[in-house]
Amino acid sequence: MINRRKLLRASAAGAAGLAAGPFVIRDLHAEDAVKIAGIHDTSGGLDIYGKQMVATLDLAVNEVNESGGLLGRKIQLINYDPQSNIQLYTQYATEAATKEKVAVVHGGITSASREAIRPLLKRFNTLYFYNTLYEGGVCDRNIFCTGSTPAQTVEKLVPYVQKKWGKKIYTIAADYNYGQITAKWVKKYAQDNGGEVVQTDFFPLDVTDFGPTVKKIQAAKPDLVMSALVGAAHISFYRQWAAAGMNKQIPLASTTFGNEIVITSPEEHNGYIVAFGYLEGIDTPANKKFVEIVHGKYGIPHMTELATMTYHGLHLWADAVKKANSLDRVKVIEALEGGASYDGPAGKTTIDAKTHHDILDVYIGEARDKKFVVLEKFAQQQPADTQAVCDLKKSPNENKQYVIDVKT
Amino acid sequence: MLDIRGLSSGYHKIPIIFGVSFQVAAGEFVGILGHNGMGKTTLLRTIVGQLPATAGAIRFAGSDIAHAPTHRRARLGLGYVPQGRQIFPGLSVLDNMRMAAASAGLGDSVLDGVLDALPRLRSILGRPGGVLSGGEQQILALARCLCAEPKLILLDEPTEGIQPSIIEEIIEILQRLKGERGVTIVLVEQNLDFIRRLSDRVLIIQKGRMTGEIPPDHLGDDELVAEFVGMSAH
Amino acid sequence: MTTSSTTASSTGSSTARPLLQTRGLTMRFGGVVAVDHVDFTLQERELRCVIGPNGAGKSTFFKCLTGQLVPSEGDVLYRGTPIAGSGSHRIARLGVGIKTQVPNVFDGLSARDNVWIAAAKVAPGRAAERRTDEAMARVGIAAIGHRLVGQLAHGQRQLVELAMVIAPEPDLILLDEPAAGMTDEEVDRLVDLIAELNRSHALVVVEHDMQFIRRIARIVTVFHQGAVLIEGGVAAILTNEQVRDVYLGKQAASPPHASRGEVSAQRTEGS
Amino acid sequence: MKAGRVKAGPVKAGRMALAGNLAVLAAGLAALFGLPAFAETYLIINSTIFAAFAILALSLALIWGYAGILCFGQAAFFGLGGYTYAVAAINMGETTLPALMAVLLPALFAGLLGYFMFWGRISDVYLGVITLTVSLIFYRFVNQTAGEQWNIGDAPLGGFNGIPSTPILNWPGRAGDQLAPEDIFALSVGLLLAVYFGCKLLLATRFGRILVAIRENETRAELLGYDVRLYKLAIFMLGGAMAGLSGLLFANSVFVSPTMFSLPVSGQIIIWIIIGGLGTLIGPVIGCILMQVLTNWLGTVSQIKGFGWVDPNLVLGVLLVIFVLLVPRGLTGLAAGVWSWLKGLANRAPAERSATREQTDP
Amino acid sequence: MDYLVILLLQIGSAVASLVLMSIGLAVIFGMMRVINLAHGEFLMLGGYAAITAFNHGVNLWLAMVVVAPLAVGLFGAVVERLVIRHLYGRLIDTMLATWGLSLAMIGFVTVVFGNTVSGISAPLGSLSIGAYRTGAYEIFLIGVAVLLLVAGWLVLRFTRYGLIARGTMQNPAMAAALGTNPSAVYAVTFAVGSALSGLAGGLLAPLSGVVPTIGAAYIAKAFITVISGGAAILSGTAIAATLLGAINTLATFAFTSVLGEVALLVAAVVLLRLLPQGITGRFFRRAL
Repeated sequence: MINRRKLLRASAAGAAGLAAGPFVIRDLHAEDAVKIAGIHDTSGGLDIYGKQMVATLDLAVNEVNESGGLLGRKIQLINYDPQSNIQLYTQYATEAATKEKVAVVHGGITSASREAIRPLLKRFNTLYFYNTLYEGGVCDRNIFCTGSTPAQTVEKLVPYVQKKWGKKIYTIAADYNYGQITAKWVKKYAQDNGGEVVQTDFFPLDVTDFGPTVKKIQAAKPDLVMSALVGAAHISFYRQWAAAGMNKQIPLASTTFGNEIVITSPEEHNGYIVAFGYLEGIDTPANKKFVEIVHGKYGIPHMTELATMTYHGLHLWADAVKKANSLDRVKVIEALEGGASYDGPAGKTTIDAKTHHDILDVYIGEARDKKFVVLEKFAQQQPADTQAVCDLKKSPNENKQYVIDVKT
Repeated sequence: MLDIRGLSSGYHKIPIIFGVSFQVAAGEFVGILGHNGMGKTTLLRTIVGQLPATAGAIRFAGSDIAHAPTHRRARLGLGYVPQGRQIFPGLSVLDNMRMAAASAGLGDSVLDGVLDALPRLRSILGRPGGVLSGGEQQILALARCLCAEPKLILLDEPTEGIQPSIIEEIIEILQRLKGERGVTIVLVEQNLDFIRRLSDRVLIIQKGRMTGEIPPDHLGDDELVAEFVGMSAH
Repeated sequence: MTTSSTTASSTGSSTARPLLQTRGLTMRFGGVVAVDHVDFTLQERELRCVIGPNGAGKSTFFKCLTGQLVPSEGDVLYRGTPIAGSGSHRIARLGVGIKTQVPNVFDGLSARDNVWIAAAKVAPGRAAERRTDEAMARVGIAAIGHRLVGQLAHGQRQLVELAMVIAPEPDLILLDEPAAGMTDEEVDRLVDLIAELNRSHALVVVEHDMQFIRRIARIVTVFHQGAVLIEGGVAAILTNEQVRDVYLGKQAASPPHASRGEVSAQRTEGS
Repeated sequence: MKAGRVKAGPVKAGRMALAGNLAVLAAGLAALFGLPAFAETYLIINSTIFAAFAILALSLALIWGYAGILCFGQAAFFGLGGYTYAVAAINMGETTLPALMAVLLPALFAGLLGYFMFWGRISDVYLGVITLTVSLIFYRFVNQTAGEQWNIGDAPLGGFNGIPSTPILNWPGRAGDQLAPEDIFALSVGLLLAVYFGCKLLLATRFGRILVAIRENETRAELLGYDVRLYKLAIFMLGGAMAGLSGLLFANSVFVSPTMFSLPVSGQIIIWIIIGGLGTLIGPVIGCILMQVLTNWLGTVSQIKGFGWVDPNLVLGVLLVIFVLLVPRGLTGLAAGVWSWLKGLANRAPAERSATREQTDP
Repeated sequence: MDYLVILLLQIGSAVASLVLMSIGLAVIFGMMRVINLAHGEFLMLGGYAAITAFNHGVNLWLAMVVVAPLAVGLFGAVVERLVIRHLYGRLIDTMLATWGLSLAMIGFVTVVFGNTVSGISAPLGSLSIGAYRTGAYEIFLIGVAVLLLVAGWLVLRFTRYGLIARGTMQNPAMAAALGTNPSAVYAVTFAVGSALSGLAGGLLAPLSGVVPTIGAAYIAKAFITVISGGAAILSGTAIAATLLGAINTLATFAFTSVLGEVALLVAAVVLLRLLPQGITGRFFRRAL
């Protein structure tokens, strides 16, 4: 049996190619282009996010190429669609790293998909950017997580809405890691702020019938509802909540109500208060231009944090390559760790060297007629949750996702 | 009215009847006598269209129907009372009859006439077909067939498993139909007595072939009876 | 042809435990009574023929015996053990084999595999192979062993099924219209085979073909409208006016229950 | 109605079968020893997953194609195998016993479910509904285990995200000494070959022959004294064990997550079998690999501008409809048909010659 | 007291949505012994039809009650012609083919509509029951479910089509021998079943929204309800929906929505084990 080291050497030396490779339309400079990969679900249940992430990645790559490319070379983007199928993530990440030998992989939407490819990319020494808001806790020097984490958004949102509406909170959350941990942060910050969470209900991602929940919430009589519901099926909650007239009775706040604003009507969502690392309504020239392009050229009806951070992520990486003047993975990582920062549509995002997460601006916004209006901005929020468990400066060889223990 | 020439058919690849030919004139009552397994039911099912003919021609009321779908043959006036009655078990007696009228494109007005001919059904109109006794089902099957006002009726062993009193009743009904309405009927049977009392002429089917024709009164003949039943004490 | 001959089993001492006995066996389907309070007794190694017009309930009776149907009422005793409502496989393991009216064979398998499946139930390894070959030879289908049963003619399928029934050497063999669809030569072989089988097995044969019955029968039970009309020696039965009337569909036949009292008398007379 | 769609022909005369088996063996061994030497890493990883799935395909090919049991919830055993392994391995450290458990537990569960169904005389679409429902129950349950209350010993079940830290198999007895990816590859392909030929052998035994007979005619098998329920139970358990084994290998090449239990997984096995050919063993394996390669390719081609309409669901769905309607015997059946047609062409020439001779000779 | 009323209302609403999401499947299965695994996507299509029509200015009620059933009914007629017709009597094959159809429909709708079609909000507003508020639309849906069952019963029981359909369902060969064309009956039935699915999809859209993959949320529940109900189309569906809906709601109220769902599934499994032919396979066999 061939041992692993020999195998890796063989593949690094560039063994025979294969017919069944991805279908890539190569441009004229393909031979000396810098290959990078995007792995986003553009079919299956998550395509609603995947499609806009692919669009903003493409936009960012084009911008870099138009401004002279990287190290004198063009970036060539190879996109893969894992079809919301974990196993395809594994296959494509391996393919991107060992066959295409890409300089960086941007991608992954769910935490499960990230955890499927993170160890592989580490093993194959391929840099990885994960641009989704998630539950936090990933501690690995090979990955950069550019999305917001619950501590950043919940910490600001909970006191804000408690001050506005009252202390008693009823939490409804998607039943997976993100929802679970967000619910814990909600509870912690609610209590820190002198309030309480009267009840927390979790819903698997495919639940569509929220009738009983609407009634249970009424029976509990909270001052406000905090929602961490996620995905297409959960949109039913907002519809059924409004159908019962409850959106006029009990206010709602959320760290996940984002793209849902396109699908629900103003009568259903007006007045909801949200917190994200990006809102489409951010009133800066950079954002206005960005929004105009993605709406127009790419036909994306609404920009979310996921897609915007994907855009930021690519620019952060490209800037770091320029700074390092090399595609060498370690040099690029070091450049990123050296306080790399990108000022874009989402405001200023800076890499936290300790955790490889983003220090970012948190926006509190209100849903008004299919748009989010920014109510308040909290600049440069630290990824405090991940910082509590992870220090890559001290232990650079860490390679895991911590489950953050929230003390309540 | 019915003209069959060189008809062959069978189940799947197994041939059962071989080149059967016979004719039935309007108003005639033809009996086809044969033992079990001689192809009687296969013959009728082929005429009705439930089994495909592998060879031969079927002309009915002036049109060639050998390859027409079953429902079209029925619409042309071909009535069928199948072996085992095939009553719709979940429909009431009345609905069984209405179903037949509706299938033939007729209104419920035909029902009264049929019920007059088969008065026994009047008292059980509301009962589901599935709970009737065998005899009642047989009469219902006949009534159902009549509700479509057929030009020709194919009767498959109406005496099978039926009490004698009902058999007597069926004979009376059929005699009346023959006499009063002038309906054309083809009856396949192995019940000698039954076939003798009703038929104008009797064809013999053996191993899928028509082997002869005898006048009905010869069916009383002791020799013949003994040969047919196989009970002759040699 | 044959005159009724006495068999040891049928007149055996009345205290001997019968092989098969039904008491008040009744099967209803909705409003239709297919089997109506049948009392039926079969001794060890007896050969019994069951006749009756179409729809008399013969096949339903068989299905009740083999567990394919659970009777609505009544008992079935096999060597004294009640078996009504037991699973078919249990009854088969007690030594009951049946050739059903519509051949029940494994269409997708070769003829030999069909018979082997039957033999393998009771015999291991080599013995199963030997029994398979024997049964196929006895029935005369050795030459078509490799053919797919689904592609055989009706008569040949009947023979394959017959070989399947006899391969495990059951104590009781039930044959439902075994001669249907057979050529004359095949029928001749069947007649010999039944006689030979009867030396060591009990058989119940349902058949319509009177000529066939005449060639094999000793005691005949006549079914009519689900009930036993009469039972007796073949000669007596075949000359019985009542049977003849029933068969001819004559209306003179008295209701079946009335004749029940005569059964034992006629039976004695017949044997 | 029997669940079997197309009945398998008789076992072909010895020589053809032997040649076929040798070809499969050669292909398997070539993959086993050839791939690691020449192929790139991603191909090895992909092949590992293909091999794991091929075992899953065989598990249903056996119970559906040869015993006529159409299980719409085969994913239940697949997922159960994976999760059993992951949970046990996290708790025990050493992975040999967990690996065995990953095969045994699904088999036992299949036994329980099979007893429940076969002794209740449930068949056809009703069996389909029950198996499907059971896999849905698993899916629903595991999907909501993100909370800490669902930790089993040291193993968090992880809900929707699954258990990304699923341990890799170690060499037996040497806890922590993990198998390298190419070892997992060798193990998967080796086990696939073993399972494939194991199934072949099984089908040639008394048990296997009786099983096929039961598929052909359950009533007759019962009338011969076979307890059909026992045979179905046994094969159903074996199918469960094979699916569990597949789940174990999948857990080692990806990791366990609730999607293992999901409807699309159960469904995709059925697609492999339909495409490959029901009532064969090699067909489903071929179908599985082809569909995996196709799915893989679709995920790259649909990303190219101008190919946005190439939605994988659309392609797979249309393919399935076409096969059910037009190629009901799958690729193997199609190949056999083409083969016998070619042979017919070859034989016709001489036959025609002799026919003309007969006509001319009075 | 209020709570009890609201609980009963919620049960009614759960039962109604089960009835709505299974009635089309039940008609097709009950009459034709065909399981349409693309049923969930038929509902999805109904939702898209209603929303697309509404977004093009059609009156909401017209969009839901007329456009959706008409569009899906037509689509069903095409599917029957192209696919189902060739597979009659092959239950498993129709399941496989319609499942392929379901995948293709998801893909097709994704390509055409993308993933972000904005939905419609529920009309009719809300009303108070004691201290609680509930959507008037939910109560409307309960009414629609009852109406559909009653109307279905009336059609099957008293119309000529109903009679012919029932007869054909019980014995197609005999119906043909009486002059009915079974394939015509099947074609009409499939179209009617599809139209019912379209109607349900349109009516449910304001509550559940539409995305191409929404069918997955419907199909399993509909499938299980119909099979648990057994042979009788209307009473089977009604009884199974009532039983399963009540169990689901009660368990959801008492525990969590997951346990509610699991309770529904377990109940269905146990039910099928005890009554392998479904509820009306054993009881109410002669019901409709």
